[in-house]
Amino acid sequence: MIKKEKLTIIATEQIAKDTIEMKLKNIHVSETVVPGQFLHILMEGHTLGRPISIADIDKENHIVTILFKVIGAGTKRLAEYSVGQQIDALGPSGNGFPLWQDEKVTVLLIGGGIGVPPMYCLGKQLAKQNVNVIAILGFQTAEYVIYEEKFNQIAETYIVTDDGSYGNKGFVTDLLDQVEEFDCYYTCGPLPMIQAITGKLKGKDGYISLEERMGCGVGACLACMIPANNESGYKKICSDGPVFRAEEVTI
Amino acid sequence: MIKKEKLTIIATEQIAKDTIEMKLKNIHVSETVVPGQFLHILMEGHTLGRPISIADIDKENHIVTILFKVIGAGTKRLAEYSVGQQIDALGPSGNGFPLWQDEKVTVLLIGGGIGVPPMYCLGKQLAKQNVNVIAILGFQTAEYVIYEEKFNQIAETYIVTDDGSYGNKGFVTDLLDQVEEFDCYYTCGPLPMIQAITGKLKGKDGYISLEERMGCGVGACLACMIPANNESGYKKICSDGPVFRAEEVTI
Amino acid sequence: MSELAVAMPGLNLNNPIMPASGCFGFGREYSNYYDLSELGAVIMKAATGTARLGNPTPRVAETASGMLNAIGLQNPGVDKIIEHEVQFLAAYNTPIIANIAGSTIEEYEMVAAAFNKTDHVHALELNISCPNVKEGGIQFGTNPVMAAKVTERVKRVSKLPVYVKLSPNVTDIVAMAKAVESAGADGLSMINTLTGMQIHLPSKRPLIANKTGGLSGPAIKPIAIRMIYEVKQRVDLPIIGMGGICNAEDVLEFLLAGASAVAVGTANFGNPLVCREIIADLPDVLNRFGFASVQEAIGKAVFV
Amino acid sequence: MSELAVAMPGLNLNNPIMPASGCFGFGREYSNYYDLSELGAVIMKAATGTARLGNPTPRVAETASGMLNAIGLQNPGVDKIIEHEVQFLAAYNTPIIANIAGSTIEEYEMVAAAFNKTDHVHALELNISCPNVKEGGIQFGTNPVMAAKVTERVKRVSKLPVYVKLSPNVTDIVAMAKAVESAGADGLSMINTLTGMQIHLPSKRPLIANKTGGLSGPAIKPIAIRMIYEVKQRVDLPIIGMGGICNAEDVLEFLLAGASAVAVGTANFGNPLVCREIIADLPDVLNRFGFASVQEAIGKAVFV
Ligand SMILES: Cc1cc2nc3c(=O)[nH]c(=O)nc-3n(C[C@H](O)[C@H](O)[C@H](O)COP(=O)(O)OP(=O)(O)OC[C@H]3O[C@@H](n4cnc5c(N)ncnc54)[C@H](O)[C@@H]3O)c2cc1C
Ligand SMILES: Cc1cc2nc3c(=O)[nH]c(=O)nc-3n(C[C@H](O)[C@H](O)[C@H](O)COP(=O)(O)OP(=O)(O)OC[C@H]3O[C@@H](n4cnc5c(N)ncnc54)[C@H](O)[C@@H]3O)c2cc1C
Ligand SMILES: Cc1cc2nc3c(=O)[nH]c(=O)nc-3n(C[C@H](O)[C@H](O)[C@H](O)COP(=O)(O)O)c2cc1C
Ligand SMILES: Cc1cc2nc3c(=O)[nH]c(=O)nc-3n(C[C@H](O)[C@H](O)[C@H](O)COP(=O)(O)O)c2cc1C
Ligand code: FES
Ligand code: FES
Repeated sequence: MIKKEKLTIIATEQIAKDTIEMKLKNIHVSETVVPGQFLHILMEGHTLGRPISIADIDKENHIVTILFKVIGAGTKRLAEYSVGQQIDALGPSGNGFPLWQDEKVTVLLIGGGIGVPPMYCLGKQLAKQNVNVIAILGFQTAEYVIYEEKFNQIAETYIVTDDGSYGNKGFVTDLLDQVEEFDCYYTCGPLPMIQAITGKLKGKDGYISLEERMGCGVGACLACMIPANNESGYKKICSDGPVFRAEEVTI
Repeated sequence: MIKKEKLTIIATEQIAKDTIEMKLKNIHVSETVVPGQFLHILMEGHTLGRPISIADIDKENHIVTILFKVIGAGTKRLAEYSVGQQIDALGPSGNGFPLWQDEKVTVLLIGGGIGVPPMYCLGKQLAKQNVNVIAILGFQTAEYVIYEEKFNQIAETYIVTDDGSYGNKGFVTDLLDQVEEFDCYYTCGPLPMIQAITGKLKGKDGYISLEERMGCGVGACLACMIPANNESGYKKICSDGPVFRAEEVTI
Repeated sequence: MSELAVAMPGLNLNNPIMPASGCFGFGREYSNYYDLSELGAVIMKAATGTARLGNPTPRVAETASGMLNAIGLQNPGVDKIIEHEVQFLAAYNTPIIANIAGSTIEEYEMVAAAFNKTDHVHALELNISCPNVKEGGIQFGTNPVMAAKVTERVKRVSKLPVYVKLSPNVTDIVAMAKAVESAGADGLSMINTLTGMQIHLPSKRPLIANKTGGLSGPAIKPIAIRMIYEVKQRVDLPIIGMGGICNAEDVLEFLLAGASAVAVGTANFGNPLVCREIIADLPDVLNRFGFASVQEAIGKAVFV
Repeated sequence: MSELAVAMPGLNLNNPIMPASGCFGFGREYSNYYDLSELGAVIMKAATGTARLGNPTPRVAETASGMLNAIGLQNPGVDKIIEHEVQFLAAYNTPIIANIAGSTIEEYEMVAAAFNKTDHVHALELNISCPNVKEGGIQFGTNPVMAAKVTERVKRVSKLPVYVKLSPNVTDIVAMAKAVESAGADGLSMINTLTGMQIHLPSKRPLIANKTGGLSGPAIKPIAIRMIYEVKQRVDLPIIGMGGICNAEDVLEFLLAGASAVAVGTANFGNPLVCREIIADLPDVLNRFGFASVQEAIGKAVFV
């Protein structure tokens, strides 16, 4: 259940251009979080929370990992926090990915940029549950590549960069035909990437993780709407998502 | 000359109730400051500077000391700063006290509450210049008493508290008749105290240090006016003061 | 009467703290954080005649000590609100205030009349910061004649006390308050948001898809206090004050300026427990500044 | 023309950055921090017909991401300003804009006419956020008819281009802009401060001795951007934009919304070097967001 929690920073490190990996200690979050959920991070001096996905879970040591890209005032401030400091957050927030538990199943994970971390969290869990995992990870350039080795340990991994400075040159969608058959796909990344993927993979069983600017982060303010094919005509990304079945929402 | 400077915190300690003593390293400020001047401390997240007087000067080691009372958001924030961090400030700001250099002269320093620190800075300098110094220091209660031992080393010192919980009970003005003859007085503290003192000591050579809410801290915005008997009808506390001859301004 | 209690037309509040309309949904989400019965009252998200889908996204943006929002009155329509949401909130021991909105006077009347059907709603908050589609889109809340007219018509159909929620985007807030007072308002609620805009540099577009949005949060508190002060000097209606409240000191500032109770909006987003925490802190703050009760502090600022 | 240069009526600016009126005095104090010739222009503190002592203190208060001020037009009077202050500023290689104020139309005329006597002032900024003592104290800047009248009368006596500084405390900023446009204004300056109040809890009194004060700083930036956007869509005059500018990104946001140049007020208090630093940063920020020059960025926000 989502709660307001204090998490203690036990490590923080820049692991790629503008990209920080932060390890946070908290019993409630680490024990209850599932892949695809996020933390809604509340910082003094900022009116609104910053949603950041969980990238890794270590239940034993009560640690969760987040990865974030420094893009504006909030992530810049967060990057300045140091080991030992505490951050406030609502979490675990939202709903995670549905999980398979079957060694005959193959899933495809497609991550773009800072959408890669939640794919890792998911892939690691699926691999643990003996699912076959394939991963296509797209980055702008070589400088932004993250978690390649980690993915190699859990999945057959393909890297693409927009400019070809690392891995294949091009977009993640260019590789969709080249990977083996899969039963289900999961994706997280920039909206145009997700749109391209759901377009190409229409009819396939797929789950997408969406982003939107949030107010409350809990489902009360109606800031984070996405048109949907249900009775009310919409879903809330913060509380109904951020994970949706591909055909459930209109993107 | 007033400049925008970065000062490095080399010590910070609570020395009485709600009262922090902070030692700051900076070459320009320590080399040019005189007693009675202040730092206009600029903190991120705060629109306006916080004026804080210099309480002690160590030119040799490039250190100045400030003492401040935690009363609102800005001083609360400042109290949270730790050793090694830097603060921005405009300084040294304002004009200091005129100094005597004559062993036949006796001066009376009257400090109230957080008005005591600049009196110490002044008294130490005067004592060094062989002037006889008498000090009357007033505090609300025993918990707020500061710098008693330091004053004992440079001055014949009398302490009063409003409730008699330490030293004499009463107000600093109660002691004015009891101290020996003096040639000149200096005072800093709450306005009602200064008003009472200048009233009682009318005709005496005296200097007062005044406070007012400040905008710019440099003389440009006209926030910190005090009516005066000059052509324009006013003086600016930040740049013409904070030290004035007692009869020069209308309080 | 306990030290925190306040009585206003239709509202016997155990304490003066309520979540502001639109910042608390219908309470469901925050009921996971604490017992809603602790609140002075709950002000619901705006209700319109029929369901509305609201504006395109992004709908919110952060600003210095504040935020912009252009949710666009998204709501399931007054009937569903009464059926599902009022029903849900009625289980708590806290009065319910319904915020009502519309595009025409007739829609306001229809929504107001609908709330006569339930016994669980204790007051209406009339949100007049809506464009009047029949008058070229001018907001009801920026024209005293239109504001008075919608107030009068709603008063006529409703059995509930009506608190008119004033827009701060006006030259003369006192004229607006007087207009709705003479139209029969039972109280005022102030202030709604100030219209603002933020431009996203990379896209060169307004960050809010609707272009403009309503500015709320601590940034606007001085404007709210000024308007409440001005209105309180000249108009006799009780005021629900709001605009940037974050803590119990802020609440006391609003009470001193003339508010009888307050609503907390944006601050819920930074801390879902903020209303509960303010209620817990308020007795101490009252005492620290010499007041024995909320009632005693109302309008006690010294302006001479 | 260099990438930072802008031309406006009467003003050939090397860059679009000027300190805002009242936040920079007459430049003397800040001339200790940097060479004033680096500035696009200097806007002087308001000048009135005769010397004014201003309001009682406290005159300023900090608010969330902003401040309140009620200095009260303290100034030595227009003649002394011309004799001493314009003379001082004329030594720098930067245009001078005189901000003029008054309690009556006649006082405005008198001050405007006085600035005809010097060759060193390049434009007038007409501060209409002043109460008209002959019309019951209503601010010139909140009534389109009064605003147009004072603009017309000042235009008639002055040989200088006139930028009318609009007050944001109005229902319809476009109506105000149109009124002064048709009265002959050469440009607009917007926005002045929003009226606010803060109550000091220990004393229960308004913190500002004048009770209300003008709210400035980053808190009001979204309101400034919105108003400039609205006016730019409907009125053809060049705009000097202001309200909460702290850095070069903020400047670009104002340019995109429609300002041709900007003024920086409150931010000088937090950093006396802020104008110089913004000028230094601006080329990079323009380039980062794809603009070759200031001129190219003006009004380039996309609103469709
Ligand atoms: C469910 C979810 C999960 C996310 N997970 C991650 C992650 O694991 N790592 C990561 O680096 N980023 C993630 N993001 C994006 C991240 O929230 C934004 O990059 C971040 O909030 C930007 O904050 P800022 O203050 O630096 O930027 P600013 O632009 O200064 O932020 C201003 C406001 O806009 C909001 N905002 C800006 N960009 C976005 C965005 N893309 N999505 C949502 N809100 C935004 C901020 O939250 C804030 O309220 C996620 C977003 C969502 C919705
Ligand atoms: C020349 C001068 C020297 C000073 N020296 C000292 C000193 O050595 N030690 C010390 O503890 N205090 C000193 N003060 C008072 C000190 O500036 C205030 O206590 C402090 O600014 C309060 O800030 P705050 O954010 O905690 O309070 P808040 O009340 O939150 O401050 C809000 C605003 O009010 C201003 N303000 C509040 N109280 C005062 C005050 N008494 N005088 C001026 N501005 C005020 C703040 O600067 C700020 O702009 C001095 C004041 C002046 C003018
Ligand atoms: C996201 C959001 C949605 C809002 N929705 C409504 C609404 O539906 N009806 C209404 O009258 N006011 C609405 N408001 C205005 C608030 O109720 C309140 O008047 C305003 O935000 C000022 O208070 P605050 O600064 O505490 O948020 C909304 C405000 C926000 C931030
Ligand atoms: C202390 C202070 C004094 C001001 N004095 C004047 C003035 O004399 N004339 C005027 O037109 N505007 C005056 N202003 C308004 C500013 O010029 C500017 O319009 C406003 O502060 C918004 O800009 P900012 O947010 O950058 O400060 C003053 C503002 C402040 C803060
Ligand atoms: S952010 Fe408030 S409903 Fe999703
Ligand atoms: S604080 Fe600006 S003139 Fe003194």
